[in-house]
Amino acid sequence: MSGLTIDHISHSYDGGKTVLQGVNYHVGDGEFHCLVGRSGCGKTSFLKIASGLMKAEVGHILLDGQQVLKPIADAGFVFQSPTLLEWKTVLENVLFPIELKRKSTLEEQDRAKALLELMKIEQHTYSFPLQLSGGQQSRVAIARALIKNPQYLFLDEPFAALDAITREELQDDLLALCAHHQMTVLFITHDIAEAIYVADHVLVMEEGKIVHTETIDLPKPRTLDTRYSSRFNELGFVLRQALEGVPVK
Amino acid sequence: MSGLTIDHISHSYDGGKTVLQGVNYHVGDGEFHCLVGRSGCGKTSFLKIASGLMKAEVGHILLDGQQVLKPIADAGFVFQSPTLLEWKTVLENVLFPIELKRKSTLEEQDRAKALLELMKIEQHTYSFPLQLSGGQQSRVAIARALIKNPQYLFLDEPFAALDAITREELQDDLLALCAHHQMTVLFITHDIAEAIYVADHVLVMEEGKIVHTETIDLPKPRTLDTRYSSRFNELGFVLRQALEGVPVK
Amino acid sequence: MKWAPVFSSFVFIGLVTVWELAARSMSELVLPAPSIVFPLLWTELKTGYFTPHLIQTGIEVIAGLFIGSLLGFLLGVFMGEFPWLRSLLSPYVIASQAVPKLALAPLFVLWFGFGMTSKIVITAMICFFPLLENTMTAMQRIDRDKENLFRVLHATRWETFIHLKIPEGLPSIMSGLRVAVVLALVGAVVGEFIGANKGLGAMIIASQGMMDTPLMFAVLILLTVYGMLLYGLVILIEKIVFAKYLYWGERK
Amino acid sequence: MKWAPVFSSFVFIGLVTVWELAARSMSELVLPAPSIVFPLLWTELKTGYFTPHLIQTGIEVIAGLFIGSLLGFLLGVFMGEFPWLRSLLSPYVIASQAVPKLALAPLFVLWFGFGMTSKIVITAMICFFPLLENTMTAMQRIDRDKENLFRVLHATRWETFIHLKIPEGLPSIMSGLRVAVVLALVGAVVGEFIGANKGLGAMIIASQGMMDTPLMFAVLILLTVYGMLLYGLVILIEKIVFAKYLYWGERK
Amino acid sequence: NQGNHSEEGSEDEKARKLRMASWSQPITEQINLLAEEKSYFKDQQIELEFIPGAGGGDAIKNIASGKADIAFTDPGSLFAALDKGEKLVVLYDIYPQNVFNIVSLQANQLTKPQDLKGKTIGVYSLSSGTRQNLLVMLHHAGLSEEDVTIVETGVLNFAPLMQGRVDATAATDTGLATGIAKGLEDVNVMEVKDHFNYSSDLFVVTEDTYEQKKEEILAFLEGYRKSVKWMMDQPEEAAALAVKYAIDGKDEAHNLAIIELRNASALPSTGDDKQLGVIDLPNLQEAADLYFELGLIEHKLDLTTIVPSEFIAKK
Ligand SMILES: Nc1ncnc2c1ncn2[C@@H]1O[C@H](COP(=O)(O)OP(=O)(O)OP(=O)(O)O)[C@@H](O)[C@H]1O
Ligand SMILES: Nc1ncnc2c1ncn2[C@@H]1O[C@H](COP(=O)(O)OP(=O)(O)OP(=O)(O)O)[C@@H](O)[C@H]1O
Ligand SMILES: Cc1ncc(C[n+]2csc(CCO)c2C)c(N)n1
Ligand SMILES: [Mg+2]
Ligand SMILES: [Mg+2]
Repeated sequence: MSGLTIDHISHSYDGGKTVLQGVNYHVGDGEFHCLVGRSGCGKTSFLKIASGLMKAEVGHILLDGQQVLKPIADAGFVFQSPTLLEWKTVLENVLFPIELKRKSTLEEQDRAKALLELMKIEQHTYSFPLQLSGGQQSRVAIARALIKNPQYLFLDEPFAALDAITREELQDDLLALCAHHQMTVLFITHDIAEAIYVADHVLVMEEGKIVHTETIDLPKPRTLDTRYSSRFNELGFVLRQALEGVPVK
Repeated sequence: MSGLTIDHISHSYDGGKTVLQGVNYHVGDGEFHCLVGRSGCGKTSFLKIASGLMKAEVGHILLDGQQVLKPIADAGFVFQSPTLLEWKTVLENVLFPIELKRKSTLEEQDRAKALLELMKIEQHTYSFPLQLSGGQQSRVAIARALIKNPQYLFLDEPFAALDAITREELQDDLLALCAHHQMTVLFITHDIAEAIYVADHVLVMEEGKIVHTETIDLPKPRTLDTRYSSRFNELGFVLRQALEGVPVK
Repeated sequence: MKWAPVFSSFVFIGLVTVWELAARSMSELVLPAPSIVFPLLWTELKTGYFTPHLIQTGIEVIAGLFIGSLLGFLLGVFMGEFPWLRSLLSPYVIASQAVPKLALAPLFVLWFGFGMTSKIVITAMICFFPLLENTMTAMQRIDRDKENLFRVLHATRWETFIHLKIPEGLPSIMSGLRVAVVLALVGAVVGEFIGANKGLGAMIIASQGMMDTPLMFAVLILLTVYGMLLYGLVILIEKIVFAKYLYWGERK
Repeated sequence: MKWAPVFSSFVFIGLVTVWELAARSMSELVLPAPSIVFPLLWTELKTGYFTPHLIQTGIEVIAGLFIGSLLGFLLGVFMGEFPWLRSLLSPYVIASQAVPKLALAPLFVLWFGFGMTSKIVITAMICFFPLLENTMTAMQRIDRDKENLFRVLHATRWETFIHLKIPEGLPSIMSGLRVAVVLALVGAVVGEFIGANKGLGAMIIASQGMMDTPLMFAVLILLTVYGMLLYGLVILIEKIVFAKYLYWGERK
Repeated sequence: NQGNHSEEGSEDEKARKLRMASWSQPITEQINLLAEEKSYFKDQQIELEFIPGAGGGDAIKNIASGKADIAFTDPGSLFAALDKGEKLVVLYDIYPQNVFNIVSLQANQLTKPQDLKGKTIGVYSLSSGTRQNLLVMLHHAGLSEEDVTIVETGVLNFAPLMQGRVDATAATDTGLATGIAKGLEDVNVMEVKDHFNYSSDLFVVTEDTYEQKKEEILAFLEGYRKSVKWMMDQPEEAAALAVKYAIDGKDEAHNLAIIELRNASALPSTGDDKQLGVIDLPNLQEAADLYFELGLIEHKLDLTTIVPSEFIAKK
């Protein structure tokens, strides 16, 4: 079976409270899945396990039928915090996934610069991370995740530190990129509108369980009109409903 | 003159590019001001300078007519990153502003617990920061900022890591608290709706300048109805307009 | 890893065997065999022959370590906090380290007498430096976000120090202390070389005079055990008292 | 602070004056006056009397430091990375430190001869420990977020080491190196105490035999200057080569 | 009744404190200084404090700094201190018989000093009496430092000899005895005293101390003489006491051997044991002149002003 299968995952940290409780899910190839849920419900834990970064206590992850035992190779990651290397410039940080293994080629350097331009931080190409604002740092992290043109993307609230407008611009850019490269994406966000705008499927998590899944039947490519369509509002309402009612942890 | 006066502030880091260019502003006592602007426009720098945390290269800050030379004393701060002390429990972190100077009283401990409840992280009272999710950490930081019941609040994207619903709940809680204690607030957000919902005044910053100020004439207290009022939408449109058009840095 | 201690014992036994074989082909004067050294060590421990010496050196080490590490820590703090103090004092600190203590023996005796004081001073002088360096480094390496938090809370220099710099610097400070405890031992022994009639250092000199190499090796083994105990103690303190400061990014 | 060097000079002059006064009331055998030591130092430097000794000790320090710090660094890396190796080796490491080198001198001479080798070995043995400890601590203290990044990038242990642990650990490693350079000096000198006819340590012994305390103090001053140079060199390397790794939360 | 005696003394006249700086730790060969229960010094109303050192230089430095009154030191250190202008007084020749020697394995066939030419010879350290006495020996064989290779071996100096790292090693009689007891065998020994017999150790004080504490010093010397006599008369008792008082006195039989060697070296060159400690000034002067000739000191010394006539052996 192709795609990413999350097979009956349960997890607790250090034998503490269970943070994931028997989660089953499937992410098909080339699909864009958004994970929403209240703060502390287990989204990050789910993403870490689904991507192979963390081992679940119970259950396992299959990628194209193969068990995932270490972080998926052909994947780009954005963690909840930017996690840049402070002693490298922005450009070096973006190129780092490549440079870790070998010298980068001129094309790759150009690609890195293009990504920085896409992320609108080309002015800071040679700055160091600590000279950047919070939102600028998170954009560098996104560029880094994309540098190797990965097949899979695991993004944990990548746009959380960005203003509404930049965020919307980047949503479009990301969608374009994903469509172009047929990427399979698992995307955590706390912005329902964002989830609906970018996703093919939205899953709602609550206290370590998936309580709702919603297929987003909005036409593609998404445009400004999408945001003002009534279906968009409807979906927003449905997802809010799914999210509400349960007290946040 | 009462209130906080930002008097012709200019700043650049290390003699680099100017990030604030002759900013003038006034925050009246008991007012709630929201600062919006694109990522990297200088919001955090403005907040740091306005609160006395950082010295501007040019210009000065006046609080009730007195020049501000160090961080304002009776103020609560939330930085863009949670900045918790990893070796203290959540409760200890919240009580820290008190414990730094003296032993906390039982009432204060109760107050800390009440704040944690308000922030919906009472389950994690005795956890350590690194055992919390991103959103939980930022809520601890908010509780810490409120523990001393400050007269002034400086909040840098306090709700950025929170899901839509928690965020809205906390907005109401914050507004109630501020109204009750007549706090003067400077609040950075990248969510226009949030800005309109909570603020008396919204200022829009662009490339280190205040390009627009908007008085929010929505009735108080704000309720769910506020969000669905047409004036709310109007204001949103105006602010979006003010924000757009200039390329992000 | 349950086999780790087993493996350790094998390595130990292997080393002792090599030592035994090497010693067989050699005069006892040069290298006494473990089969001579260990029984000697054991009997002399039982007869209490070593006891006063162990106590003497122990007291010197504890006292010297206490004074030295306190001094190293405090100087490290101040030199880390005040750059002018750093540039003022570091030549003298370096002098105190670069100069071999043995050469200064007569001066130590002059200033501190023949008794334990001069040994304690030497011990303190030898062990304070690693702690100073590591504390100094720890003082300077503080997360700026956290520093901002403390500024905002109007923390005094002292409060920042107690609540931020110490907790954040603990791993580094403790690694300085681990070096210091072992050096303290050397310090006490070298101090006793200068002219003492009690203590493990004095025993080494005496055993050399007697050409009693087995005795000397027994003393060296005692020193090693002492060192391991002190080192283990520091690790224990670290594990028990300071555990919560030794987080690394995330608790597992 | 422009007055800092002025103040420093005052302190220095003050100390020398105190020394001079103290020496006046004392036999030259015990404490020679600076007014005797410094001119002697100067003339002997000019006549080139010290030159071969300075070179000898210099070579030993450099070689010993190189070997010792490399060893300390490598052992620190491995012992930091592999807990079983740590528990396996630390007893021997502690033994190597707790045992005074002077006592082992005959064995060193036996194994490494009377030449420079034994001095270099002693130097290396003395200076490797602080580096080992600090490197070990640095290896273990890694931000878990960054570690996740490296895991996600399928970094090998080696790559993680080179690109994460080293850069992150540099401040700590460098403070170990600062201790090591100064200890290396002591190591070389102590090594020369045992069986050398060249080098500053041999000069100290010779000057003691001739009861030429002024000469001995001149040598001690040379040692201090050497120590300061080496220490300064490390700081220079740190400032120039490694500056970008010494960020603290935020660049000012 | 000895106990009685000392109690009396402390009542009459409070015991006078005297600090003696030794070149060594409290060792067997100095048992007469250590055995408190024999009270040779208490009987002289002297309360003796033994100050350990690491070499004859330490002993002199300790009196120079006023931390001790009397130094138990070797002529080399004495000459060096005089050479540096120190004002000292020599009182007593502790070991008029030279105790130094050159030891080699019989296999090396080194029987006379001339054989040492071109050889590698070990000494304790470059600042030690072993080196100085080796030079004296070489000088008497018409050799100099350039004709041999001198290496430092530390105190365990027979180890490199047995390992073949050196051809010969300079040592002392007690060192040799200890070495042999520890398994050194088949050795040739050349003794320095067969070529030039001069003092091995002396009691030395500073001029100031000599003036201020003359009484006590004379009392001390008197006590010391008596204690030496005791050590010569009762070597077994001394050997037994060394087990208790000396840091290296573990083995009583070996203690006896050491004590007997020291008793022999303590005999005056005149051979008259009534004259314990008298100084043979011409001999000492000759030694000083030789040290100068050997380059061990920079100035020619005149010892006549250094040794009060009352301590000089009358021919
Ligand atoms: N410590 C620093 N050193 C140098 N430049 C800095 C530093 N901090 C911020 N800057 C620069 O100043 C500008 C404004 O930064 P600031 O943090 O105020 O932005 P911001 O509006 O808060 O952005 P964001 O919404 O992304 O947090 C940015 O271009 C940034 O690169
Ligand atoms: N390292 C850890 N050790 C112990 N508990 C943890 C750890 N990380 C997370 N948790 C707990 O697991 C739960 C889920 O955390 P997780 O980070 O997955 O939440 P999240 O949905 O990503 O929240 P947020 O939106 O706030 O980031 C939380 O209750 C948190 O307290
Ligand atoms: C009987 C006797 N044996 C050995 C020595 C030792 N010694 C002789 S010279 C010297 C060095 C002086 O710095 C030392 C330590 C001694 N004095 N007397
Ligand atoms: Mg999360
Ligand atoms: Mg900001």
